[in-house]
Amino acid sequence: MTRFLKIIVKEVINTFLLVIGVSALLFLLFNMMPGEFLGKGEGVRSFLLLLKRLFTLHFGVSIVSGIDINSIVFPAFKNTLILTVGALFISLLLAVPIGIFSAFRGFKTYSWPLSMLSYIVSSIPVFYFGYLVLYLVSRYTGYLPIYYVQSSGKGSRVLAYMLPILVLGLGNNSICEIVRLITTELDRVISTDYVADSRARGESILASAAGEGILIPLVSIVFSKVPFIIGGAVIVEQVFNWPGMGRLAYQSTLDRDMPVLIVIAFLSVLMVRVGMIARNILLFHLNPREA
Amino acid sequence: MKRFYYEEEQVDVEEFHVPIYRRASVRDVVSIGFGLFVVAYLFIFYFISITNTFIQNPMDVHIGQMFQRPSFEHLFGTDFLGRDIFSRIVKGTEAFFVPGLLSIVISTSFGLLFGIVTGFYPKILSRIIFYFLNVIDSIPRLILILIIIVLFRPSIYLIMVFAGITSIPKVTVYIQSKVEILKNQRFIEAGKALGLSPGSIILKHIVWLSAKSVLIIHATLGMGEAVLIETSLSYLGFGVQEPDPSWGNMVAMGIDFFFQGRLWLSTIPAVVILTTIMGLYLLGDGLNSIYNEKVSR
Amino acid sequence: MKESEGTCADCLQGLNLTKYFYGKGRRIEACNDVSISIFRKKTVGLVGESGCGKTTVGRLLLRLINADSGEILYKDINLSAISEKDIRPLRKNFQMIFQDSKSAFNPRMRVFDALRESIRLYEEMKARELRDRVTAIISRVNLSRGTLQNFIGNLSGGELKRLDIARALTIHPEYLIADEPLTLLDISIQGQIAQLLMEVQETESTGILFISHDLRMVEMLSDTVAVMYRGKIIERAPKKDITGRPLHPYTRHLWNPRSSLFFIGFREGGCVYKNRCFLFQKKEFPPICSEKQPDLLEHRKGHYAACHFAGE
Amino acid sequence: MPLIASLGGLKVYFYDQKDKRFIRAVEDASLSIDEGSVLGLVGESGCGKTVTALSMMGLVDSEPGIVGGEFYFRPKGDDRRSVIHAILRGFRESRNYRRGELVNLFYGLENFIEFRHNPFTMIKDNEKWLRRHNRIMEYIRGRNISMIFQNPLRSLNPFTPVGAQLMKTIGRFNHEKDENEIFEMAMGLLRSTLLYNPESIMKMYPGSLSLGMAQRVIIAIALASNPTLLIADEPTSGLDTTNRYRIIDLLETIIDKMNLTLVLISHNIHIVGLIATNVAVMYAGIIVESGGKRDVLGKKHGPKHPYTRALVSSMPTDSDIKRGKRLRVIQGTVPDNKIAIRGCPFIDRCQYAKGKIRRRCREKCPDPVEVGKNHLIRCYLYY
Repeated sequence: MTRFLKIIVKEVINTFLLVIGVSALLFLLFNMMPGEFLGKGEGVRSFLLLLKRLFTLHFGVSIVSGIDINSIVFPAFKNTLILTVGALFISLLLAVPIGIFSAFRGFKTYSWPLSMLSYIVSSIPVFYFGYLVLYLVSRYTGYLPIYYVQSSGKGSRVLAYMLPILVLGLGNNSICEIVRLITTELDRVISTDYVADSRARGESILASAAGEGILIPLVSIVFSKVPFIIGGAVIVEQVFNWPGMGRLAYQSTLDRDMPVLIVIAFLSVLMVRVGMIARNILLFHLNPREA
Repeated sequence: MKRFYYEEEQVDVEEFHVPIYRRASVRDVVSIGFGLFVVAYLFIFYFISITNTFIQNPMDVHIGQMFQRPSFEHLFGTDFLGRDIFSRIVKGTEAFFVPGLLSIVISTSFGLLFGIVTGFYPKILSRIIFYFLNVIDSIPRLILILIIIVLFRPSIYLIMVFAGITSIPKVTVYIQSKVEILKNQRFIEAGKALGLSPGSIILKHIVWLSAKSVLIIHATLGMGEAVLIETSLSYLGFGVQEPDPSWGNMVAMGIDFFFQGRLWLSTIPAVVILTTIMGLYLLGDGLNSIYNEKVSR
Repeated sequence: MKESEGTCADCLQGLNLTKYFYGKGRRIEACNDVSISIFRKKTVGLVGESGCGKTTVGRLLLRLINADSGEILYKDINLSAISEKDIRPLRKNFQMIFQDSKSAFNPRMRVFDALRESIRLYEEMKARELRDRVTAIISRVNLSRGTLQNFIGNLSGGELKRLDIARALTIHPEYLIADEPLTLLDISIQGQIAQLLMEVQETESTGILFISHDLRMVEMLSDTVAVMYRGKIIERAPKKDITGRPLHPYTRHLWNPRSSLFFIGFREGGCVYKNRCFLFQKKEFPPICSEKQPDLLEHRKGHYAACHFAGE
Repeated sequence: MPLIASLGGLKVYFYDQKDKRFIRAVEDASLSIDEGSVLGLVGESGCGKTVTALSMMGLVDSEPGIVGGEFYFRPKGDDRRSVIHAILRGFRESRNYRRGELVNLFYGLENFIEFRHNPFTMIKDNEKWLRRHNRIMEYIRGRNISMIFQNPLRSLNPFTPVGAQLMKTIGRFNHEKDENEIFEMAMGLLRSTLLYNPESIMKMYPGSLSLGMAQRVIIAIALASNPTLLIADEPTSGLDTTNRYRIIDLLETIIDKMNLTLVLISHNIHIVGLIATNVAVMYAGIIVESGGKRDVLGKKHGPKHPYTRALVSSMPTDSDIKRGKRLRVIQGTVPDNKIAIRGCPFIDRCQYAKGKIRRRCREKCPDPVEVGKNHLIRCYLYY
């Protein structure tokens, strides 16, 4: 058990250092900006001030637009979190079966169209895909499932939640990458000796190959896709008018509101790092020989 | 009963020899063929838009001919201002082609450099390099680009420089794992025993023979990402502004007419984006399976 | 008297080589105080269980890894003293054949490029002459001409081993260190490769260090045999003596391995082999064995053994 | 001694999509294994001995796989849901099967295959046959036949501790036992394979085992389901001399203690000669000679197949070394298994294929001829 704790401690320290590094990078960019914004202050003192505000999580008021950052960022963070986790779940739900199916079936009659479909779906540009889905849904069900549109019927409320998650999960080429990784890893593991050996003892192929073939690649790729999914969220939130961090970032980019952007970057880095910690812990659990 | 049919080629025994070149499987041929087709039309479009030899000028407006069906004269029909969609798509490649190449060059060269350095000198130096790479890696790419847009109001070139920088960690990890595997292979030691200088071992064996495949695959995937970034940005309105065409903002403009039932205005650029990205990914995938296949046989 | 190798003009000599590896928090003595020398036209067999450090000795002689102490003499140049850059031209004279030939070549290269690379390193020659040279060498190790264009990844085990020898032949080395060349091959191919090595020794008059744990092949091929146990050479003698009248108990055990094996327990210090030595038990654990590490003394003409009770 | 298994005319082909050619892994292998005996299967690499073992275990699933022959085997049939019912369900017709009789595990193979000539074509409905064959073999694998693979370190799942894998296999074959009973059986098995500290080994991961230890663990796992037939594929190839002989002693004690039948596959005649009761020599997919150990590997000048004679003479014995005789080497290489060989595969490496006999050798591969008491040789020398 001690090794487990050691890993967690190591990861937390690593995250702490990285977050400081990120805020230093943001601060540097902030200073390089052409100087017509106030509140830049000079050198290290203002950097420490920025760090204090970031780490104590109350970000004060944005100098540029005068809105209280805390009140708008946290609900947005909650929504983006839902969107990201949902999208991850959806792409897993679809990619893993296709991956296993095409690994076992190999390149025969059935598996070819399926993996081609996953390629096509994940190559559709996310913004078009969003509108397409919106158009189709509104033509057939009659409501326009935009988050704030008070259209009639309970259904649109649920749909308004589900659609952006579905679109972000399917698009943003996460599915085709997971399918390709699982297919190659599973192929490699199935041809190893220890799977043949366990088959000789009567275990099924999937049971003996699942450990290294599916679980480990899955864990390592899913959590490393978090930054890409947050990136994709910026666009999906814009399409579906979903009140997340992405849309907030888009708004503050339009009216040049740098402090809000820094806070958003800080929170998304936190999300990514939490994902990384979970990934390393799970990987250690699955593959204890490493440490 | 006729499900599996195996037929043996007639060949006379003497001259039969194992074919040295490896015939790629059907799947590789299809994906590489489609990929090359995509790369070809990208180059052609770019060449046309540079030399400005358009049949229909993408910029001039014909109020009379709005929303025309695809006809011989306008291959993809005309948009809401009567401008020819096909030539606008051709001009749209100009927006991401050179910046894309720029981002690939940056990410590949620095990735290769850092990959080899961390691969061969694992101790402190690689820990520092990996720290900085992790810093860059943990910021979502699009948010970093938004920040840069706010700070510098950049052109697409600077955006692509930063896009290149953000994909350096991916290449570094690729190269480092390759170096890690090759380092304890015997032929590095054999090279040293033969008397090859360490520099030539690294350059010839690792970079040229083994890492070349990884870099080419990354280049195709990198170009695909560059297309995605440019189109998303111009959809959000930060990339290429309205009169000049970019696939992203063509889709954005088409959305307004989407719900009036005129779908094809934004569908055509979206389909072009789709084929480009898919083509580049399939090219990378096909090359990947051919290069690895040759070693593993 | 401490056995001294006696420096001679044309031989590759390693004197008192010691090398430590640091793994899992403790220091492993790969080889300590090992001296061995290879003579032109002669084969020296190095035998020992796996993990006794015989591969490390091979690498030390070629200076692929640097010894912690001891020197390597080659034509009165102390190889361990000179820098990496100066040794590179000298590497032409001593080459290595690897146990696992599959990873001794870059699988992406073609056979022709592999050989051209080693030739062009030391001689400048035009393309035509180069091609004749390569085809000559290829036919000498009886590989078919067709394999020249083939990728190394497609070759079989036997062919790869021949290519390894061909690569060494391209630069006519004076000494050849064969690190377990035959273990991964089939019996009939083992015979052919052994025959090829003997041919090479005759024509090129190269000295071969034949490292292996397969006693039969070592006896067949080598002129003098050195037996190694846990990093120390415990016996060295011409072939007839070592098969006929082995002095060291471990060599006797090696020659008929079915003999019963026992393990007295783990006591450090003194002779390395005492924990498994039947002499040590038969003579009721003599104290000298557990204190003093026996030196390699010359008990008979050219027959050295490191045991206090050698020959009983 | 009664037969426990007999393989008749096994033919295993693989199909290379790229060159559109058949890889003839096993051309015609027939073996008969007596109860409690040790059959040594000797041959160079690439002669198809591993594929023969895999087809006995039913693990050949790359297409088209097993295309000919029959494999008669006497299943244990002692447990409640006995093996027989499973096999019967597979055959539907053979209701009159009595317990303890030999059963053909490749039953009904011929009505899934159709051969045509010039060009040589084969139509095999692999899916149906494989599905049914797997259903039958799932009962046979582990319960009746178990197999040890070549590289011990690679045949253990690197992500689960050794003990867990052992107990899982034990648990699979005796459901009624509870947790610590299985733990006891596992410890007993590990001790029976001469491992000194079973407790610590149970917790270790395969990565940190030495080669010798890993091989013993593999043997323990193979014996967990107390099979009647154990197939060991090159158990000693990865080890060095002292370890090698210890593993051979271990196998010998296990065969006596658990009255097991062993099929020992190796390319090293010396090792097989130590414990085998009868020996089969395989070359290019064909069993060229099979019989008692003394006849096949014994006296040099008895009737022998040219290939066996060359193999035996190429292994230097102590007397050769003392007299310093030069090494006798078989020239040439194994024929490429992509080309169909009409005559005897050993023809261009055989010193006896001269003059009149050579014509017969080239036309047709000789059928096995009975030379001594169940000593079969496939060579025209003894017609």
